[in-house]
Parts: sequence; C-alpha cells; structure tokens
Amino acid sequence: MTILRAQGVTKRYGGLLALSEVDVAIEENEFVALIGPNGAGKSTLLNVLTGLTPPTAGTIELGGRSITKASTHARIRAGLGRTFQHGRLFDRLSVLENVMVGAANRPGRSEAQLESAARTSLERMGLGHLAPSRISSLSYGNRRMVELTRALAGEPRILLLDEPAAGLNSGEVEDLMTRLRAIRSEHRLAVVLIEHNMGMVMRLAERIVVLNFGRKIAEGTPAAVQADPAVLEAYLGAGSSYAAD
Amino acid sequence: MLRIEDLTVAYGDIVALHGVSLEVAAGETVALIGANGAGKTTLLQTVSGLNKLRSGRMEFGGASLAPLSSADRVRAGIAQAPEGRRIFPGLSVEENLVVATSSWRRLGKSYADDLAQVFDLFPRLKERRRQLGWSLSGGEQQMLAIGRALMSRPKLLLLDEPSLGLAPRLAEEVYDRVGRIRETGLTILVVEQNTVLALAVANRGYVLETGRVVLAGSADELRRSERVREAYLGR
Amino acid sequence: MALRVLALAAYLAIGLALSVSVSEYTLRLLNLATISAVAVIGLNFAFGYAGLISLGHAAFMGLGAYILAILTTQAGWSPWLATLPAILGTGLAAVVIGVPLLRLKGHYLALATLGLNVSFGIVAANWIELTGGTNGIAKIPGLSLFGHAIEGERPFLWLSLAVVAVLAVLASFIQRSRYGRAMMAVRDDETAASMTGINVTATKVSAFALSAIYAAIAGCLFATHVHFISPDDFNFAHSITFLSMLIVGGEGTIAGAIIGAALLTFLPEWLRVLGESYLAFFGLMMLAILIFMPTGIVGLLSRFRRSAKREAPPAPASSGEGART
Amino acid sequence: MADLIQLLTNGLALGSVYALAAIGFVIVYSATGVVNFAAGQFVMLGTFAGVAMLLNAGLPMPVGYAAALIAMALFGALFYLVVYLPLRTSPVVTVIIGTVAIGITLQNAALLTFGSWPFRLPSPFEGMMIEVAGAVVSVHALAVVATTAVMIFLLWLLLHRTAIGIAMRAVAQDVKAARLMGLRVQWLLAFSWILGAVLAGVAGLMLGPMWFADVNMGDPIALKAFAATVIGGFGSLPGAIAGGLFVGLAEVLGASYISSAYKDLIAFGIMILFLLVRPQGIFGEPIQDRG
Amino acid sequence: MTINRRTILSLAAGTALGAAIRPAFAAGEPISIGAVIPTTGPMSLSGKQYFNTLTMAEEDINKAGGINGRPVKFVIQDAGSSNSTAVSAFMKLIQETKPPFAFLTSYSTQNLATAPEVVKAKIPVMYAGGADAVAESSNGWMFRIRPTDSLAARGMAQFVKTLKATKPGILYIQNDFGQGGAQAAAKLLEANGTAPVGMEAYGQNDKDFSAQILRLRQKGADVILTFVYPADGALLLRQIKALGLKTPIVASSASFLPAALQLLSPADLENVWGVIDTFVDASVGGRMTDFTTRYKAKFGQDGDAYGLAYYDGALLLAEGLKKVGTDPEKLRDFIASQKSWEGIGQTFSFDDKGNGVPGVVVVKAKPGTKTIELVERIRPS
Repeated sequence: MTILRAQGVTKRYGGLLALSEVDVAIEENEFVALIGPNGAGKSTLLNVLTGLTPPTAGTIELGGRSITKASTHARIRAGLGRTFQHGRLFDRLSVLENVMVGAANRPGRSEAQLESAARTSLERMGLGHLAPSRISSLSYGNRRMVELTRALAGEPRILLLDEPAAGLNSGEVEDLMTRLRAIRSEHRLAVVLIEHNMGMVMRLAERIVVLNFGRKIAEGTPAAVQADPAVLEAYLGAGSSYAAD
Repeated sequence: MLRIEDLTVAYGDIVALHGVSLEVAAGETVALIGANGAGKTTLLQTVSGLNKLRSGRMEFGGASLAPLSSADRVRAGIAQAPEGRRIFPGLSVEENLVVATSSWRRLGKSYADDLAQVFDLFPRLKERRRQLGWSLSGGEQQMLAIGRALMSRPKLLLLDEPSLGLAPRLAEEVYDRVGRIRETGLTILVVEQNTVLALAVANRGYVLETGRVVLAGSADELRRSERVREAYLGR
Repeated sequence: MALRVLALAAYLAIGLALSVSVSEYTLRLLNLATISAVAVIGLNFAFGYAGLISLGHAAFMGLGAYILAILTTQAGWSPWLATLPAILGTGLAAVVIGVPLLRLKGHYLALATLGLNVSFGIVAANWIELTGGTNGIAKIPGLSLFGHAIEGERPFLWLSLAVVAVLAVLASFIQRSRYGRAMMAVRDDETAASMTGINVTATKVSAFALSAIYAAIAGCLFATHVHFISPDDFNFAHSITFLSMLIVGGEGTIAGAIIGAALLTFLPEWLRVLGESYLAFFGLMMLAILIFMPTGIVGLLSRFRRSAKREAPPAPASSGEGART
Repeated sequence: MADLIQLLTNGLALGSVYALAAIGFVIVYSATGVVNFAAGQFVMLGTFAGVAMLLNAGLPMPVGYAAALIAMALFGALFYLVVYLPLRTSPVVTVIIGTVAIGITLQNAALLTFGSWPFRLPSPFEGMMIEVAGAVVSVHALAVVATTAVMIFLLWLLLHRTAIGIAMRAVAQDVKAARLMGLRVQWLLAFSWILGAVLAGVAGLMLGPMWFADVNMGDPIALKAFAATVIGGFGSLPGAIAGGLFVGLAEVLGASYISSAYKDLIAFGIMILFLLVRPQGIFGEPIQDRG
Repeated sequence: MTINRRTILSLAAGTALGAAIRPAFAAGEPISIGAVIPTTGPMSLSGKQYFNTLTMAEEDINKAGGINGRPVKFVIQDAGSSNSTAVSAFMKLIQETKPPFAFLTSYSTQNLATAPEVVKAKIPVMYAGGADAVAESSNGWMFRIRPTDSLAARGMAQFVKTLKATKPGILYIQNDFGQGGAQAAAKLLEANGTAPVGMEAYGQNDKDFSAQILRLRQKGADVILTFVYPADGALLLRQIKALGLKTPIVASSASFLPAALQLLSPADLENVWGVIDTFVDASVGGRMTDFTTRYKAKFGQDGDAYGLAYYDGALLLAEGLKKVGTDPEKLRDFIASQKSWEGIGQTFSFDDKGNGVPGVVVVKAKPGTKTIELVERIRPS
C-alpha cells in the first residue's frame, strides 16, 4: 500500500525552477533512496514533503489523506519523521529531553510515560548511557544517532533521512547501516534516504529515485540506476566515457 | 607554486580532511574532483585562510601561508571564485569588480586595464555592468565571480565548482573561459564535481573521497579510471 | 532534583534570615527585588526559554497593576479578588497581541514590543478618567491575610518571598514539562522543533502569555506594595531593566532570574556612595558584566562547578563519549 | 491653507532631524548588524560636542563645527573598540543591553560635564525667518532640510562612487566573500562606526539651535529614529529618510488633525503595523536568510 | 549672559561642594537633615538648584552658629527619575541617617509614591511638587513650600480676567504637573464664564508645537495659558513668536526660570506674562538681593524661585530646630503653626493640608529686554 504520494510537485523560486512536476510514491515498509548531484532539488523535495516549503503546484498524500495544506507539526503527528543534513538537536535540552520532545508527538502520554518511552528508544539504539548528557558533550556520530532516535520516538510511519552519514567515519557509517536495517525491521516503517555516500545507498536502498535540475531523471533498482546513462551524465558530466559498457 | 602537505582540517568533531597532500606547479591547471561532501570546498577555503587547520603545512611560492590573514593571501596572489559564487547581491557588476581590486591604490589606469580584460573575457558582463549582482542569471554570476577573482591580479586562481547548478550548455561555456584563462599562463586549481568538464581543462587531477586523496594522476589517466566512477556512484 | 530542592531551601533560608535581620530600607529593596524577580522569572519563559525578545514586559506588569488599581479604588473590589481579572486579563491581552506579533523575530520583535510599551504609556497617561493620567492612582489598598493586613516592609517581604518561591517552583515544573521543553526547542531551532511535532506558533504564544501572567502578578504585588502607580512606573526603561536582569543573572535559568533581579536592584543603590557619578559607573559595570560574563552569573557559577568536576578523578561509570568535554 | 503649509514645513524640518539621526543608526546597522540603542546618545553627544567647541572653547563657527565632528569621529572609533569589538559575537539581546548600558553612562557623563541646564547652540542663521505662502519658516529649519539632503547626497557618493564605500557595502552584504576579495573587514567596520558617529554629530549640531542642547534629549530622539527606521525599512538609507519624514509629518499633522495627546501613538502604531504587515518597510528588501 | 563659562564654573562649584566646607563656627554633634532630590535624569535641572541652595543654607546656618551651637548637615540622596528610586532613597535616608526632618522632590508622582513612607517614618518633610493630590495623602507630615498647581492655575485664571480676555486657550505638558494645572485652570475659567476654546497637550520630549499653537489660533484664542517645564517652555515661546502669533501668553513659572530665560531673546518675551512663585531678583533689595548675589557668586548661574523655596524651607526648619529641638512631632507642629513666617521669597502660611504658599506673583519682561519686573501679586481667596 502506498503510504506517501507526491504528485506533480513543482517549486519555483522567482525564475528558478527548483522542482518540476516530480512524482514520488513510497510504499509501506519500503527503503527508497533519493539521489542526485548538488543542487538537484533533493532537500527542496524533502522540505515540500514535510511542509517547511509550500509547493508552487502539486499534491501530497500521507496514508491516503491529503496533507498538501497541513502544517509541519500536523504532518509529523500524522506519521512523518525527519532528520536534518546538519544535525539539529536542541542544545539546551539533555539527550533524554530531546528524545522526550519527539515522544510527545503521540497524544495522551503522561510525563512519566514520555520519559519511559524516551528511555526505551534510547536503549534500543544503544544510547541509554547518554540519557543525562548535554548535547554539547556528544560526539558528532552520537549526535546523529540521537537525532535519529528523537525522530523514531514519535513512532513515524515513514522516516525521511537527510544525509545521515555526512561527516561520519567509515566505522560509524557501517554502524549506521546496521541500525537502519534493524530499525526498519523492528518498527516496520518506510525510509526515504537522501545520501551522498553511494556505497551506502547502493547497499541499503531497494529503489532509487534520481533527481537532476529539479526533475526526476531516473528511478529503479540500484543496479539499473548505476547503469543508467542519464544518471552517469548527471553525475560525471556529458559525454562521460564511464557510461556503462 | 602551491604545496600542501598532510593537511588535516576539522569542524569540531567532524574531520573534513584527513592528511591531504597536493601540489600545484606554476602554470599548471589542476582539478580536484570528487562527490559532494568529499572535502573539496573545505580545502579551498583553508587555502584562502577561512578555516583553521588542525595539522599540516601550506606553502605558497616557497613561503608558509600560516602567518597570512585571508586579506593578505589575496594580496600575496591567491584569489578565489568561491562556492555558490557569493556575488555581492546589492552591488552592481562593475562594483563587484571594483571591490576585488584588492589594493585601492591601483584604482587608476591599471584598474581600467584589468576591467577591460575581464570584459574582454566575459563580454556579457560588460553589457550588464550597471546591473545589480542579484539580478544576474546563474551563468552570469559565475562569470562575474571568476572575473572578480581575476581583478586582484592573482598568481593562483582557485575555482570552486564553477559548473554548479548550471545547465550543461552554460557549464561548458564557463569552462571554455577557464580554458582561455589557462592559456594566459595563470595557475589554476579547480574543484569540481563534473569530472568531464574539469578534466578537459586540467593537466592533472586528484580524486578526493571522504576527506582523503584516493587517486592522483594526469587528466588522461583519471579520465580512464574506473575508480573515479566508484567515487561517485559507489561500487 | 536534589540541587533544585537545595536551592529552594537556600533561597527561603536566606530570604527569611534577611527578613528578620536587615533594616527597613534593605527590606524595601528586597521587596523591589522580589517583585522584579517575579516579572523576570516570567520574562524567562518568553526570552530565556522561547527566545522571544520582549522589550514590552513592563507594559504587561503595568496592565496587571492598573487593572487591580482601578478595580480596587474605583469599583471597591478587594485586592485579592482584583488580582484574578488582573492576571487573566493580562494573559488574554498577551495572547491577542502575541498571535500577530510573534511572527517577528530578533530585533524586529524587540522594536515592536518596545513600540507596544511606549504606546501603553501614552494610553495610560491620557485615559485620565480611568487611569488618573500622569498623576497615577494613589491609595491602592494593601493585601491582607487571615484578617491581618500585610502592611510594612517585613510582612510584605514574607508574602513576596513566598510568591516568588511558589512561582519559581511552578516555573521549574513547567520547564521540566513538555511545554517547557517545547519552548526551549523552539528557541534552539524552530524548524527542527516543528519537525518534531511541536506547534511553534502555539508554543510561542503560550510562552508569551505565561510571561505576561507572571508580569501581571508582579504588577499586582507592586501596586499593593507601593499603594501608588503611575505610567512612569511601567515605561520601556523598566522593560530594558527586566531584560538586563535576566541576562546578567543568566538567561534560561530561574535562579539566574532571581539573582539578576536582586543584583540589578541593589547595584545602583550600592553605587550611591560614588556620589553624582554613580549612574555613569553603573552603565560601565553593566557593560563589563556583559563582556566578561556572557552567560551571566549563573552561567559563570556552573562553569566553575563543571571545571571543579573535571579536576576530580573521572567517574568510573561515565563510559562513552558522553561524559568528557 | 497657510496653516497646512506651515504644518507641512514644520513637519518636514522635524522629520529631517529624525531622518539624520536614523541615517547614522542605519549605517551602523547595515554594516555591522548592531541595533544601537545608544544611537540617541550619539546625537546628544554631537550636540554637546558643538556646545563644547562653540560655547565653551569659543571657536568660530566653521572651525568649531569641524572640531566637533572630529571629536565625534574619535568617539566613534572609541565606541568601536570598547563596545563593538568585545560584543561583536554576542547575541542580539546582549548587544542591545550593552548599548543601553553604555548609553546610561554617556548620558550621565554628559550631565556631570555639562550640567543640567539646557544650552542654546548658536545657528549660522540666527533669528532669520522667511515667509512662504503665508507660513513662517526659520531659515535654520530650511538649512536642516537642505543639510539632510546634502548629507544624503554625500553619503550616496561615498557609498556608490568611492572604493571605500563600495567595500563597506560589500562587507555589509557578505563578510566571508569580502574576506576572500582581500578586504580589510575590521577596518571597514571601524570606519562604519566612525561614519555613524559623525552623521549623528551632524544631526546633533543641526538640531542644537532648534531644540536646545539637553543631556536628556537622546532617548526620545532614538525612539523616533527607530520608528523612522522600521517604517522606512531596516537598513535602507532611502528608507531612513522616508521614514524620518513620515514620522515628523505624522507627529505634526496627527497633533493637528487627530489629537495632540495621542499623536505619538500614531507614529508607534504605524511602526508596529509596518512590522506586522511589511517588516521590510517602504524601501527595504524582503528579509532573506543568507548563509 | 555668561553661559560660555557656565559649565566650567558649575564644575568648579561642584568640586568645591565635594570638598564640603565644614562648619567653622558651630561645633558639637551635627544635626543631620535629609534631602531626596533629583540630581540625575530629566528632573535634575531643578534638582541641581535644590542641591545648591541646600548646600548654601547649610553653610549659612552653620556660619550663624548652627542650631544652638550644633551644626546642621544636609545628607542628600538622588531621587533619580523614577518613583521607585525616590522611595528607596527616602528609606535609605530614614534608615541610615535617621533625620528628624527631610526635604522631598518637586516631582509630584515621586512624592505621591513616597507619601506612605513619610507617614510611616513619622518625620515632617517639605516638598515642592504642585499636584493637589499630594496634600491629600500627607496625613499632616508633609509641607508644601511652593504654590500648588491649582493655586498657580487660579492665579492664571484671575489674570486672564485682568487681561479682559474671553477666549482662553490652554497648552500643557503631558505629565502630572501639566495635566493637573490645565484641568484646574479649565474649571476655573469655566466658572468665570470664559471657558477655554481649546486645550492642547504636548509630550515632555516634543520639539515641535506648531500643530498645537495653530489649532489654538484657529479656535480664536485671545490668550494662551501655558503649563510648561523650563526647556520646552522656552522652546514653546520661541515657536509661538516664530509663527507670528501676537496673542498674549500667560505662562506657568518654569518659563521664567533663569534656565529658561537664558535660552530666550527679548523678542520671545513680548506680550508674555508669567504667573510664578515669587519675584527673585537682585532689584528687590534686602535679603533677596543678598541671596541672589551670593548665589550667583557661588554657583556661577542665577538662582531661581524653586531653589529659593528650599533655601527658605531650610531657614524655617533651622528656626524650628532652635525653638523646639529635634523631636519630629514638635517640629511638625511648629511648622504647621506658622501662619506668617517671613521667608525671602514667600510669607509662609500653612493651611490644614500643609500648603504653605498662599499666593503667586505675575511678572513680565520690560519691553525689549529680558529684565523681569513685577506686575502684581495675586492672593486668591
């Protein structure tokens, strides 16, 4: 069943066409990667999906319901979850409190329930020992993990990850991949991944959507996308001799 | 001319460059290629003095760059057309160029010569000399950024992703001008994601992947290397 | 939690000890400080937690004080009863004003609230039938408790100490609740906050309203303490003072709000020994505090505490990256 | 009709002073990003620099004006060193409070130095009046309008026709790119403060003969200059002028046609309205987040 | 005018004060007298005068042998520009100096705010603010040594009759003083059958009054009553003249203070009458001449009626201290019982509300000069 569907999404800034009639559909429990060179419109698409940027045209549905006009927080409460390219934690809250903010999405929880939900989320991610820490004392890798935990604590049905591996070392990237696989099977949610680390994308994604200049230029399995001439041109330049032989 | 040894740069916890070494000889055009987030821009910003380095050495013309402020480096001959162009939006095209003359004492005749040269190279800028920076198209902005860098009469020109966000035809046009600049004998270090374009003008190149140089060689060698493709699209 | 209980106990102990030992004049200053503390703890919701720069806080204090003064002197209400409409009316006004105004950020919001404060002064000075104009309202009755009038500095200080304690504890609970976390999240990162399911506008407006409610309580205390109010008591200079108190004490902390209120109430009085130049020195000292203690007094104290901790041998349990700098 | 002309000319003269005060504030704001709450005290110091040079030191008028403006330039440099540099990385609120604090010091230092009596600064056009269509206008007031116009023109020349002015604008627009172009950013920021102080000095010298010199004159001027700045557009020079004239006219016409008691409510009410509906003011560019 | 040297002289005077000339003739434990007056902020213009005259009075009293051999010492605290500061300063005085008597400010809201503390402290005080409300909350401890605003208003209204004007206009400063005075005057004028044709307000910091002036002209005002502070009062007169109005002006006292007069030229004072506390001028002769010459010599500027009120108050206090000692209650009763005490500026006669000044005077500048002369004394019944 399709959980998130964007149709004809267009975003225009003045004369610049950041997104042009993009259609994306995400199935339940699916792992999709969204890739494209710098400035292709990936983050804009994510912003439109989450309601940070109103689209110039197009519709968005979440679980069969239109959310095109819904506010960001309403979309989050309806089942979206998102992390940011540059980790955006609340510096003045502790790790536990950050996760509690995420957990408060689910209505009707008491403070005590919030806390225990947040602790459980942290434990599951192996971050239980960090609960009382200040954000400023965390390593970069742990920050990204806490941000992920915070998004998960809201129990989203679909998780949008904006470059979760940026700035991580190779060990941390391996760790992240393991976690993402585990999260998916445990929480039974769909994941949309924007990532530059192609090794990671190729190994994780079941389906890849490629954007360039605001248009969807390719869509398919990792192998298909890797061999697609349009994709190679987008990445490496026109007339690329790397085009798969 | 530019020698970088074992350069490590970090933003807080995030190490952006791990012991990068590279060299640019006088008169050479060198391409630094790699996917997004590989650390290319960090490297250029560090050369221009906008980032602090954690360890390593940078020499320019045989002298250490360490004691020079970013303004001093421009005066020493390192000019940059930065990532995202960073045109002054409220300044006209000509004002953008004036600002970059680096020493106001030169505002006399030689300034007019420099301006004429830039306009010669980018005739479109001459047409739009009174227009404000923000009103230019992406390609024009990129040309202005390069022209602006040339106004300080650099010995070394640093170009950060000149093709970024440009339609292929425009990107080719920009690179055509880079080629002409190269023919004047100016030393160029160009950072680029679009390998085809960059390697077309470069003598040599380095491939950067997650903050490390993973491959170096002549432009021809790199053009043929499968490793480059992997750096972009994974194995 | 233990630290918080300790701080509350220390505050009450110091307050009580002072209330029986110091002179009438110092008692008055303590009263002014506690009244300011109520307002500043309130401002901490808006600015310290939610990051809303308000230069109109004194207007809300004034609104509360005027509602109480008018109801008691003209309608003959009992002061206790009058505090209710004073507080609720002010909170409601803050909501009505906050909804359009809080879309502004940074110095835009600062100037808008400043304009609001100036406007309040103009209305208070000219609506003579209601406010008494620039002559203000005199003979505001004092509060009484169990048949005892709370008159004189000492009994009033006991009351105001208790009010501060209750409101500080309440603020501390709010800080620790989802509402407090939401406010701080909004200040730290509005986008990330909305992306965590927080209704940013509602959070800002409620922080603003809460701060106005505290200000109104401070206004009620002020009116029943001095028995006289005039527009000058609530001009924009007072708003700037409240903000200064919060910054100097340490924004984002309740202890900082109280310490800042006390310090900036007493500092100019202490400096009176310098004679005519005392206000010139006061300005310089404020600037020095801002430059050398950017996180305020509480920030400085907690930095000392942390560096003291670091010198102690590392705790064995603190594994992982969490515990080190 | 004659009354209306009278009101208009008086409103314009008043507005010109607000505009002059606002320009000094705007120059500093757009170059350094500092909301200077001591801006009114800058104007007050300008007036008293005139008092010190013309009345106390007894210098002849042109020499005295020059000396006063040099003193203001030095003050601007000092302010840059003592207030701006230490606070340049602080949050907005800390800077606001810091400038308020130093404003208190300036005001009281002036009180200690010059006493509490107001002064009457001489005007080059002492006592001269002319009649325009039935309205009586002091030549000094016209000179204020003219000086404001000339200052704006000179400022425009500086910012658009000189290398240092263009560099100042570049720094204001993008500090990082300015560094990459080899500009000495710190010197340019210092120059912005000096320029702001000198402009405040000109405002102070111009209004001294009209309004008397009074050590408490700073804050009221600052409030009107803020309103002018917001209405015209934060950081916009033409905006500061339009805003200043608007506030001046609103004050005089509001007092005449609406209510003299509530007239200031008009200026501040419109300021708040602008913030809500058009925060970029009349002339400002839309606020945009630039990296 | 010697305004060029004024700054320097006042500075010199300030330092001399700092050095505090110690009593040379009186010995023994000094009697401390408190004073809470504004030495900073906008009110310091008049506050400085009080500071000066109290210092002068201290010297004079002590030179004359003090209080039965004991010197007096004035302990002066800044009342600042806020009500709260004034109250704090007063309590600091009460606490630390424990004076048997104190002077308060001339700022009515400050006095209104301090009044409850005065009642608590149970010491008599003298103050100068004009608002009638202050007297009502004084409970017998507060004595006003300047005319009330309504007295001044009554004086002005009465003088309007003398001028035979029938369409008075009122221009007032928007603060406790101006609002109070204007309303009182309006009522009286109405009672006289000459209701004001217009009442216009201006803010304390306003610099342009053309709108208000022209409105009064439009409404056909044949006399304008102004309730002003010194600097804006001077500015107002200049603008009235600049706009070419020939209408007679009846101004409140601040316009005729030296601080205001020094800002004006003779032309600005044409057709302007001042209803002021008392005529302070060297030409009066006797003790007044002595006071004005000595004040000018000591402080480098002209003394004014406000400062003189405090000087007179200090002398009255000294007499009380000599006669009844330092007991606050006796002191209060002594002052309250004065019905015709001859000060330099006033003959003080305290009513049951503690208002000690029963009359005002009307003055005017001699045509073409800034020399002020007495027109008449008004003692409304």
